[in-house]
Amino acid sequence: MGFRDLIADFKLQWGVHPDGHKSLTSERPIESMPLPERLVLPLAQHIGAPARPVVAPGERVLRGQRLAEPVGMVSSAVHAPTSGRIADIGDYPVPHPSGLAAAALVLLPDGLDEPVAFEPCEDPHSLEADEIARRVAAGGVVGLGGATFPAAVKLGLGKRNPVHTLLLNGGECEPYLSCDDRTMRERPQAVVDGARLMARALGAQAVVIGIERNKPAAIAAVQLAASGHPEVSVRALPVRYPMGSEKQLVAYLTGVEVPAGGLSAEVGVVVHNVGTAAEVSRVLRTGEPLTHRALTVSGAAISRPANLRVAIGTSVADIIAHCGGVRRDVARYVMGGPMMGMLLPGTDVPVVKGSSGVLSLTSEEAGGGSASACIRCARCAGVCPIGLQPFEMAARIRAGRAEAAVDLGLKDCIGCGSCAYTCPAKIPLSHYFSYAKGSLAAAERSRLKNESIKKLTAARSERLAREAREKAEAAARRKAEREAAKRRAAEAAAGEAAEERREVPQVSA
Amino acid sequence: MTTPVHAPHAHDGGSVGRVMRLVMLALLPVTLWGFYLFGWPAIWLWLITVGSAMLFELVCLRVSGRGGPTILRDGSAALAGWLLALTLPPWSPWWIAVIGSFVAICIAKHAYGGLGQNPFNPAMVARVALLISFPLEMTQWVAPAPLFSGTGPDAIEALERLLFSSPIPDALTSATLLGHVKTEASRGVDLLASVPSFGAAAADGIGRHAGSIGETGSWLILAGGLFLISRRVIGWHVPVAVLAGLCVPAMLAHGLDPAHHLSARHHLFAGAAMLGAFFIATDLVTSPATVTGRLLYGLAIGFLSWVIRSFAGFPEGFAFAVLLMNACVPIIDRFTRPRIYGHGATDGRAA
Amino acid sequence: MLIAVTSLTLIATCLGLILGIAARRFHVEPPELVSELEAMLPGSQCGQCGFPGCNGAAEALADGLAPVTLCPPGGPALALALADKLGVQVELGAMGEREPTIAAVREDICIGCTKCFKECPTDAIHGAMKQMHSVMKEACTGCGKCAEICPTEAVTLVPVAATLGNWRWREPAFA
Amino acid sequence: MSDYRKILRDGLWDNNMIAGQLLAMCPAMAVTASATNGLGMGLATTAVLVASNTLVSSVRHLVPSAVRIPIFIVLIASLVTLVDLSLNAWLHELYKVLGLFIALIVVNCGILGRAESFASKSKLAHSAVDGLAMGIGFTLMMVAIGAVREVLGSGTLFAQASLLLGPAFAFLELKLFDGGALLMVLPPGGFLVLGGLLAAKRALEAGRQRRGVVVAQSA
Amino acid sequence: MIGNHSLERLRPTIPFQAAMLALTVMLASAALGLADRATRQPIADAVAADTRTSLAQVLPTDSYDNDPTDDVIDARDGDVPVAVHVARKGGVPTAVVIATRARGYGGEIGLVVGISRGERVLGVRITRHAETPGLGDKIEIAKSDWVTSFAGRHLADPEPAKWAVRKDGGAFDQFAGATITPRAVVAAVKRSLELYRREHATWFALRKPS
Repeated sequence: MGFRDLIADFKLQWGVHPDGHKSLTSERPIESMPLPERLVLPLAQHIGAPARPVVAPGERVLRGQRLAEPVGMVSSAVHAPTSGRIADIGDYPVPHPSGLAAAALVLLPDGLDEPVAFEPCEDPHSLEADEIARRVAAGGVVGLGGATFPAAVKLGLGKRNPVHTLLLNGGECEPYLSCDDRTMRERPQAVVDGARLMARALGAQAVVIGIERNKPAAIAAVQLAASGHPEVSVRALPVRYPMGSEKQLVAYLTGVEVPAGGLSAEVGVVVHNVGTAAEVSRVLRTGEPLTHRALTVSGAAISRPANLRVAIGTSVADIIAHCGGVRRDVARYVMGGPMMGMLLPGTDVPVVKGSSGVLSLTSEEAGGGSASACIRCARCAGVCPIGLQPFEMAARIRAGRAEAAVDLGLKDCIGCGSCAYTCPAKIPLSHYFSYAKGSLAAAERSRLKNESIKKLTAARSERLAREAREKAEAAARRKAEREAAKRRAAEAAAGEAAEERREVPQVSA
Repeated sequence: MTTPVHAPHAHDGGSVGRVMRLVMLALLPVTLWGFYLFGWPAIWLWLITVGSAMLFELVCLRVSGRGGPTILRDGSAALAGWLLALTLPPWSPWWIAVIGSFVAICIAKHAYGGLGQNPFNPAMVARVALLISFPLEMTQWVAPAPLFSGTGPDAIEALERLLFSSPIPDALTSATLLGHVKTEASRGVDLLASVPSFGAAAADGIGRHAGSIGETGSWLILAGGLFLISRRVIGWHVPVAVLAGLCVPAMLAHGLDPAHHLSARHHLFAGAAMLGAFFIATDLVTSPATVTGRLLYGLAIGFLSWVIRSFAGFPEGFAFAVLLMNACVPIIDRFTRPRIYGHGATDGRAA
Repeated sequence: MLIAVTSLTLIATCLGLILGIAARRFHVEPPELVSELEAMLPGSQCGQCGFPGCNGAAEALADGLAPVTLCPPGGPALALALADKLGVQVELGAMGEREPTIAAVREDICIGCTKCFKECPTDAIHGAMKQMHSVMKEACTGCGKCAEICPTEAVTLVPVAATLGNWRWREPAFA
Repeated sequence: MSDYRKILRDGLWDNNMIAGQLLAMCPAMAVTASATNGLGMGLATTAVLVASNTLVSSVRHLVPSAVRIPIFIVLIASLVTLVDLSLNAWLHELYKVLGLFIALIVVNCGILGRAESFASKSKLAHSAVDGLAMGIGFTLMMVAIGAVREVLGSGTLFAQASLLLGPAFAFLELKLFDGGALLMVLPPGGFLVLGGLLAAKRALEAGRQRRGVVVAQSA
Repeated sequence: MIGNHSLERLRPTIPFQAAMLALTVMLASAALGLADRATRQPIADAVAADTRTSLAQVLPTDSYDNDPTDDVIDARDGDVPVAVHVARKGGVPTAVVIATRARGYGGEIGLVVGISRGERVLGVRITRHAETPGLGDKIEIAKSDWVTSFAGRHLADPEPAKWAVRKDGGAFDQFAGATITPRAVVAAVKRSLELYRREHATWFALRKPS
């Protein structure tokens, strides 16, 4: 730990030190979990538009076959983790705090695990930048740290902004989780290789891998793997939450802040997770898409905490059964880490690409308890990594003034949960901010709808007016025609009469 | 379907009640020392103040429909009463305690919306209201009459004294150092004469002189305050700033004109500076939320107390200084808001 | 005394002249609040606010007779904008968590009479004579005029289905 | 008739100058250390208010809008000075109690407020009654604030009332106890009592509204 | 009189506005002038009656037959201007009342000190003060009879060193909680006695201005 690190550590004012609970799983190697009887593959496992299915129910699919294709710029494909039959395409429970169902493919494995023909690549480092991004996209890789942003889209950022540095996030600051730690210890070569490939795609000259100091084995392993590559360096990070947040990582490792509302690429930095790097290396070298991921199964209630490599689509219930079930009353099942993860409404939801952990927490672990009045102790402000004043924002939101909370920086909140973790009054601060962000988004949606409705109304009244005008014109025309016809008829009649008179002047009535 | 619960699914285990209990624990040594020094009247007074504060809290919670007796367990009412008791003349009659508790809990706290909503420190509002309303009773100080020494009344006598507000025997009345020098100065006796005439015990920090419980045992208060800082219940910023704001001008003025300005040592140990710096000014609800703000706030409180003690009509100015600065807290908070990450960006590299 | 009276009167005359001129010089026409407000409203004349059309609602708003939350189709965004315009405070909570609704056509009862889509202020119902009508979700304001006029009660208002896209966190319960 | 009822109701309760419009805070704080002072100030203000309302209403058709405020101010200030001089000359004892505060009536925004918002738009009789109603409402509030402050602060009620109303009213003067909380007769006491009274008024109205709702529901 | 119709036409014109304001001011100032004229005498009488009452409180009724209100000499006590009212019986000065002031806790205290030809205090009354209610205001005769403790005192009774409040080692009570107020009053009374001793010859030599 150098002098520069010491200074940087001293200057860090923010963050909390939650009990890590890492020892539950950190010494358990990643084991492969056998395939379950059924896989549920949601079409939206990433940020962006849901993928569009390209297979039909009843169809037999092979391992690695593309089941759904990306739609639009920001989207990602879904592949079959094994061979089997598509049983259904419909709405199934997905990991989401609402407990709502969403579109998903159901795959019944046939046990043959028959693969499609993959295209391995001997030397991916010779590929063009665009080709690397294309293959990453084809492999359906998304950010595995939990943000699930399509990795290829992020690799394209180098085109718009000059990116000089790729940061690999090996912080894994969330308590309990150790799958990134295990990945770095077990596959350091893949991590470094993937990082170098991504740096190539981005046009970045340097790769910095940041790893929290509480993972000395991972630091050593990755340092060894990086030793042959001068552009790759490993930096130890102070142990505190949320060190692994992109903005904090960028500020700590580069000394530059990401501008509010902007992307890190604007300051020449792109951040990827170490797990994503390992997958990128694998996808490029073997040609096999992303269909499995490593995750941590932990919590005091689980019988056998473990790190597992599971097929995407495996249900949480299957995973818990595989780990020997629970041995105590479970207060909450959480997907992801306890600080930012989501409470699962049930265990019949599948693991998705962004699932970094499945936690079975007892009530002692989960904290909770009813909220009391804010005593303005400002601990929340002290721990906020962004420099917000959560108590003040929550007070405004409680008073029904979400827009006033925006003035205090609501939109800069990264939702790390440090404030709520440390609040002695147990005020659900993060919940308030999600609520306010949601209602602001809803207000924005309704404003947009309002505007479009206004246009529709205007179009309708214009149409009605036009129709009325046309009707009137038509009527006028018809009337004119009628009258003209009448006149003509009259004239004709008169003419005829005259004729007749001329012809038969002798006739009289 | 279960109702969605938002992350985080973990908590550091702290609670409001725990915060209050730690503060009470820190107050315990000086309170016991005060009980010893001023005897049974002080014990009864403390009991009545704390008890009536809790009673008023209960009544206010009931009336406003904000909750029942369980809320009492957070200890905030008891703590407000406790702090108030430490600032009263130890032999005050019962109704001083009850009216003080009423003002602290019903007016200064619940009229503003209860715990966390009050802009002014309840104990200080109560003390100032009492001081202005009942200047006679609030300046009736007694010299220490320690328990078991036979100088003070026993438990029963003390209770009678408390309930029937019998006058304090002349032999026991005394003045605080700050009060003494103020009166002397008003008849033209300067500090060089008036400080020695008060006695040597004025500023040894042990408190064997007249004053409220919170004005005596300064060392014990300091120890309690350091305990709170070590347990991270309060930050170091406010106490340090308060003491600096008080001592620096005191030292300068004393150096220039020792005949008319007390030394920093007297300012620190003769009045309520320690209690104020560690237990009053640090009140979470009524102090600023930012580090810069807390430093400013503390400095201003210290400086204002020095100004009031030195130039105003009242011998002790801490309560007034705290209330004045309480009123400034929203402005301080507003102008010392921390910079939000990514705003007003620092383009230059930090390290 | 006469001098005092005279001089005061003179001063008053001068001041009166100055004030009179200033009043004319700095005269400002009050802005047409009603028309500005009307321009902000959706203009679909749906009548859900209880006033005769958006113009009536705008007048009521300008006179302070209606809350800024009066317009369900406008939603909280409109309420905020109106509150801003009128300089009043708005409690969005007071808009009530009224479930937004849209029209739905029950296919088994619809006789394809076209009455509803002639009535629809936003042209959100499509269809033709003797054919099934369908509702465009994006355009429907849930005003209910179609349901009122439908001869077979085939058009009903149903709550907008919750999806992952429109789901949001509710306000935390607070003890 | 209902016009007058509404005017009275407005002045006495709904739109009470102190408790409803929160005007005239200066006299409400400065003069109410005792009930008697409040009463005297209230009566003097009522007199000015009735006179100014009547006067303003009677000239309302003549006054051009550009100069109406200066004209109203001149009228009110003259009336107050007249009251001041008359009290000093013929009710000297009372003047010694109230003298300092009489001049304050000029800046009593409530009076200009009534002239501007009511008398300049209403007919003579209505304006006079409005002045009276507002004045009485003001007086009642002043006496209420004064009474609370006096009882809590000095332990007396209507002390020196005979000075104001004549010896016949000496029976009003009560002495309840010795001493009292000085705070109440000092300026902060005025704020405290006013706050308390405002809260009480709101609580009353809220209670009435709630009961009204209950009645409407059960009906 | 202008008809309603032409009034409507006239009202928006600038000269009319100026004229209306001028007219109002003229009438108002005239009314005030008249009122001032009418009340000047009654007010002067009332003020004189006030002074007479307070003088009467510190002068024995049978000690004078003139009107000391009018029999006044402007003097100075150091830098404090004082008014000296002379009471005479049959043209012979019998006593004086010195209207002086002292600096109290809440500002200036006005007091009248009646002094007999024998240099004894006939009486002391406070005419105005702004002392703290309940504490310093006990100098008022209405609140406490403390102020009567001066009656019959003399510069030698108590001895000069004892002309102070008890707290300062003197002979006069202070009130609990307030020292500054009584201290100021005691000092002012003492000063008045000294002033009388120094100056009374000069005062009595002056003829009453007729």
